[in-house]
Amino acid sequence: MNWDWEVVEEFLPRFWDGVLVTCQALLGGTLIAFTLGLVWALAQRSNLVWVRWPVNAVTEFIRNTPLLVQLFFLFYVVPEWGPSMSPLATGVIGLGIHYSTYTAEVYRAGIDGVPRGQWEAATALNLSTAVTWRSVILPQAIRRVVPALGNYVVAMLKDSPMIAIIGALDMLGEARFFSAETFQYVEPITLVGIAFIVIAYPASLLIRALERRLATY
Amino acid sequence: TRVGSADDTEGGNLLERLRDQGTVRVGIAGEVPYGYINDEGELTGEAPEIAKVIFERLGVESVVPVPTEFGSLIPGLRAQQFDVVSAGMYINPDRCRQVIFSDPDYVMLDAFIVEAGNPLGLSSYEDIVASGARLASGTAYAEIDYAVAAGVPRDDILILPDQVAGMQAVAQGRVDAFAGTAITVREVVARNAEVESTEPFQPYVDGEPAIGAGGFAFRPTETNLRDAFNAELHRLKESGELLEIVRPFGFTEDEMTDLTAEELCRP
Amino acid sequence: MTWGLWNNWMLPGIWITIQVTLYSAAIALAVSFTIGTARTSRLWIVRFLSGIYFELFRGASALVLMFWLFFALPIAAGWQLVPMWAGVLALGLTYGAYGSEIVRGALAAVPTAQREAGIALNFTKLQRLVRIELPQAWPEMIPPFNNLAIELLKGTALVSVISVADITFSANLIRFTTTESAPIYSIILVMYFVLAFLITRGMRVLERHAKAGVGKAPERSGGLWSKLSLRRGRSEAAGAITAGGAR
Amino acid sequence: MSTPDNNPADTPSKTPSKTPSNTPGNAPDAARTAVGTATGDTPWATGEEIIRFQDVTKRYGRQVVLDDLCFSVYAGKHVTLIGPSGSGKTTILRLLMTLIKADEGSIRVEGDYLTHEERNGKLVPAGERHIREVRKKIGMVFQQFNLFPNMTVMRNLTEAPVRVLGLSRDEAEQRARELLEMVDLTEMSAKYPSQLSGGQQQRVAIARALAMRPRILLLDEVTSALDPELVAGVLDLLRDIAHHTDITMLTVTHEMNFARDISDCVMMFDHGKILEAATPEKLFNDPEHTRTREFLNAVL
Amino acid sequence: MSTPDNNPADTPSKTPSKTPSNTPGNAPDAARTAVGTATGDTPWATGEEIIRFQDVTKRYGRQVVLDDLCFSVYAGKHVTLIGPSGSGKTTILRLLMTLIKADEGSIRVEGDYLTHEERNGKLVPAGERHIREVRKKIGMVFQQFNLFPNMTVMRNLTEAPVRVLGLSRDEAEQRARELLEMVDLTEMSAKYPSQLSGGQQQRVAIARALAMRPRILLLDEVTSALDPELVAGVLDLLRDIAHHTDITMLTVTHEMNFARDISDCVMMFDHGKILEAATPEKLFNDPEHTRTREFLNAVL
Ligand SMILES: Nc1ncnc2c1ncn2[C@@H]1O[C@H](COP(=O)(O)OP(=O)(O)OP(=O)(O)O)[C@@H](O)[C@H]1O
Ligand SMILES: Nc1ncnc2c1ncn2[C@@H]1O[C@H](COP(=O)(O)OP(=O)(O)OP(=O)(O)O)[C@@H](O)[C@H]1O
Ligand SMILES: [Mg+2]
Ligand SMILES: [Mg+2]
Repeated sequence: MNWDWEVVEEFLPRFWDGVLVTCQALLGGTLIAFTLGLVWALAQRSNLVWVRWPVNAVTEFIRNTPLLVQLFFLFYVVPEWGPSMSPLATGVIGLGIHYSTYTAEVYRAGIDGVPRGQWEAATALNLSTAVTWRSVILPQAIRRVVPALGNYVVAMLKDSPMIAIIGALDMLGEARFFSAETFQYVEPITLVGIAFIVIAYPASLLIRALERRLATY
Repeated sequence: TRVGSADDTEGGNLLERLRDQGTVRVGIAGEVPYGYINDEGELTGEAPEIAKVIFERLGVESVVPVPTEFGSLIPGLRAQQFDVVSAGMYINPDRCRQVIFSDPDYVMLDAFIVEAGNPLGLSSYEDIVASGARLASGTAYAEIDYAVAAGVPRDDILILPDQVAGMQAVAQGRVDAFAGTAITVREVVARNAEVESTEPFQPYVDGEPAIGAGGFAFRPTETNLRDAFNAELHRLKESGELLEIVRPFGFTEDEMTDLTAEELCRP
Repeated sequence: MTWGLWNNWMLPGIWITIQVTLYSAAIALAVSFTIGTARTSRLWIVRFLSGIYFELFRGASALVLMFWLFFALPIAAGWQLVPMWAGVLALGLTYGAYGSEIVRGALAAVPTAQREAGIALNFTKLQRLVRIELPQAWPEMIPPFNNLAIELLKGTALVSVISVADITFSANLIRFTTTESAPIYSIILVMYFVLAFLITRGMRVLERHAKAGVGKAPERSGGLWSKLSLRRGRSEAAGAITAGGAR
Repeated sequence: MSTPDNNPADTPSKTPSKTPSNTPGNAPDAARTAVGTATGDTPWATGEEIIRFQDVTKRYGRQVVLDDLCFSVYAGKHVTLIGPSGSGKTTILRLLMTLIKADEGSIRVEGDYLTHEERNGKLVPAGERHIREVRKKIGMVFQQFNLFPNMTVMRNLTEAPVRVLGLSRDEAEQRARELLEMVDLTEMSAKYPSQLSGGQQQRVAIARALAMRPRILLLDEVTSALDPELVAGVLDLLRDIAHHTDITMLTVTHEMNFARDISDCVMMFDHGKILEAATPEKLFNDPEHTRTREFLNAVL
Repeated sequence: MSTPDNNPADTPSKTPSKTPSNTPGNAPDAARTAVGTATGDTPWATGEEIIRFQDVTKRYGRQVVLDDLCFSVYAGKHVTLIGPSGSGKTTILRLLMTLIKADEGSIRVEGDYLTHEERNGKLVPAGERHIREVRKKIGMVFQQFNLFPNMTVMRNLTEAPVRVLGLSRDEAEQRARELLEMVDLTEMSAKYPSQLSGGQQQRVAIARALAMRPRILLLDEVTSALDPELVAGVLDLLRDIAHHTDITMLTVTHEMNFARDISDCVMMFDHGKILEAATPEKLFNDPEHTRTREFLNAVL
């Protein structure tokens, strides 16, 4: 095996560009996934069947079909009748929507995990529904939810290279592009692979630590 | 599963093996009109049609398509996923270091897909620089380098998977122009009234005209096959059959050439 | 879409997807059990090495690994894998890492009393693992394995980017030929969903058999919704063993 | 779920008066309505009628948990519910607290229907607003404390007064400090519930309910989740409250001595019915029913 | 964890004989070693010494659970351990079954060290092989039965004989059928444990232990997880085994009548020490220690 540091050096500037795009995708995707997931979770608890049912169906469908195909769908199909978006924007939205169906589950489990007695105590104190959610239920749910959400951020990180396939130049996209031009495959892809592990491992350590911290009141 | 690596025979014995099998696998990138799958799900295109004729004459009856992404053609060839790249791939020095080429079967100018009426009046890479128009091209297309050579910042070029995406991107106003070979562009714009093709133009790199001449690529070890292929190709050229084969795909006399791979591979 | 496209590309594509799913599931299962049991080993070195495997492949992105196996490995090692096997291997190795967590968790959930009963009857460690602990842990693994299998099925779409002609690859090809994106992508999304549904049904049957095998009554099935719902278990918030194969 | 509209038996014959209209004069009558089997003296049935259950039935599936129940509680009185497990005691408190809804019959608090309101002379299912207005009068303490673990003791005591009663935070904290003094936990105000013992938590829960200044306090086996050595403290506190405030108390307990101490009336439940209701002296010393006698023998 | 090597006090002064060397003649001496407070008759200390605890100490963290314990059990005798909760009875059985390891001291079974073996005259920590060889002599029945839920009753009884003793499946099944007949569960052989009552499960567990033909049977409160009406059946079975086999039994139980029936010797534990050991007649009727008297008053 011949490892060429010169190739690495040549690739590095583009690599850093890719890191930036990966970070943007991750950040944007996380924001969408966290907020949209909460919307799903609340909708799934709705009393109205015609809200609950479609939301359940849609999230179930999105969660059980491949992100890659969803990205293709967003990239190629949506612009036919909707707004046209850059590959990065498409990627961010795709990641966000896909993972929102996972975070919805996380929120749901977190909310269901708050003991029924808490709801009853809130009723007995005559707290309004809004105050009950804001002061009692969500603060308790969040502790269970945060570590699990963190896990999905790491998962999203590892799925983020898919946006390279629709042309967003994240780390993998840059490597692919660079390789196609120079026919140097080993160094760029190895570098990117290591980068993912180097980012993901401390992140999961952090989450495990967080989990322990938040486990108790 | 391991794929057997290339054998050591001088010049390779691939042709004999292909004859034995009766099939040859050709790599295509799904680019109309060079090599693609048609509505019927069958292999066609300028290069595959030439390949079919030549391999028939070489004693290999069936030509099996292996569609792949353009950027994976050379790695795929080297990885023995297919035996020949039959995608109208441009011959250039970089690629010549990875694979060996037949002599070119066509030469090609570039063109842009632009919005109908070409509102920005784009007709060369220099125009893109001057007008600040947003340019797109396909993954690993040679046009990217031409544009960069003309002064378009590399990071400003949107890389799309293929010309259909390019056509849609232009139609939706995501980019102002999509750069491809004149024939690719001509073919794809025919399907959408919102876009049109510019006049073909000659790209320049460092003042030199960048000649887009496409041929068939083989693994570097398979010189025997390449030479046999070349011989048949020359016969087709001389007899004029070549033009007849490729005419249905929009090629004309203008695209015929006598250049050799050797000239094109020279840095 | 014409019959030719459907027949020459889509149907083989479905078959390829099924093959890739089965092969990579087999590899993932083997890895899950090997690494999962190794992580409960008494020997620190075995635990350490299997732990490294787990962290490494849990941190790796399946797609990047697939690219590496496809593009870099042939150059680095001088020999290459058939594309489908590069894909299968990448999926099997990464999803096996998640699976090992399922195995480890289920083994840890076997009551210590069972281990002690095994010692009292003088079984060897291996006999205890194979005859007592794994058979008891197995039914508990099925629901999370179901989720993982669905994640794996979704993951198989990635092989299309290394030109393995699976469902997604065929869809791209058809999109290209017909220049129509909406119908084909909609169709294949439904196809994946149907495949995921079939996996879930199959796993339910498996689970019923497994539960019967340890003398447990089969889980009563819930309402219509739970029948349609593909995910099992509520491990998400716990964060330990998780459905997210993508983790 | 039936509403008064589709259940004629339940519709009151006379429009309930908004202001309490019961005078001592009609109290014995009310008491008769309340407990069919009440005999002899009914000293607890005097004054303003504050709670009235009329023909209340509650089912879970096919199981009838409360069976056509009628009784009244009078302002400032302390009523204790006793009876075997599963007899429906908790269900009564939960109905009053609107945690569950009755299947039939009506419940009134100070003359207002709990789950219905009058509009243009017609009885319609109550809106959230009406329910909250009535609920303001009731406080509840649970067996499992149900303190909010994400808030300090002080926040537990002030959150509802601020959000519901609209007190300023200063006022609410002032009130909370007084209550903490009463329950003898002044120094705990900055702690979280998990840092307190069970007995301390239950005392905070009592203070939390009192912070809302309810007219009625519901207590559901408030000592049965506590370690034996912590029970006394909580009971002493409740005795204090019973003797020094005019709050109406509806208590479920297995602590018979405590029940004897504080009750004006003890009601014996069995199978969702009131078997008998009497002063503690009468009920504990000379119960009418053999079932009551058996039960008392078992628990005393 | 200390091994005999770094703990001189523990190393036996004379090399333990592989073959049992204790004769009736030195039995009283052994009995004295065994239980310092044993007084009067020691009829249980005759015959071959089969278990010997010597200066065994076991700690969990800083808590000393067994404190420098010495005692012996003789072949075919039935010894019952009694004592308050937490006194270390279970710990003794678990040490013998090698489920846990002693911190100090040595345990010998038929002269062999449990966790050490002699090699070239030196005592070294035992290999898996040696431990399994010694362990073959011991069977154990647990409070919670611990049957294998993934196997039928028949498989529960045959798995270990086949896999560990190397019996053929036919032989093992033959043996299992005899045992099932003994425990009166012939018709249950194809059932899974979850389909049996607690009492039936415990009888299967006893049969499973016996299927290995152990010389020593350890029984840890085998009836205390059973519903009261199922206890008698299991105790009767054990009485049967005690009276009709020559198996050595070490029993922890709270069933004093049972202990009286079957024991040759009853040992009273407290705080990890043997308070006294005596025949059941002596211990139950006329205990030496007031602590024993108190304990017996509490449980009888
Ligand atoms: N949510 C519910 N679903 C079904 N049945 C219920 C529910 N809540 C209570 N029940 C049933 O209603 C009956 C009365 O319950 P309730 O809690 O009122 O009894 P209780 O008198 O408070 O008993 P305890 O002394 O055990 O607390 C019981 O038989 C119980 O099983
Ligand atoms: N795994 C352990 N970790 C820490 N302490 C332990 C452990 N196992 C036992 N102990 C402690 O050792 C002491 C003796 O336990 P043991 O189970 O031998 O008591 P016992 O006499 O069998 O009591 P019981 O009658 O309740 O079964 C107890 O105080 C117990 O808390
Ligand atoms: Mg109750
Ligand atoms: Mg014990």
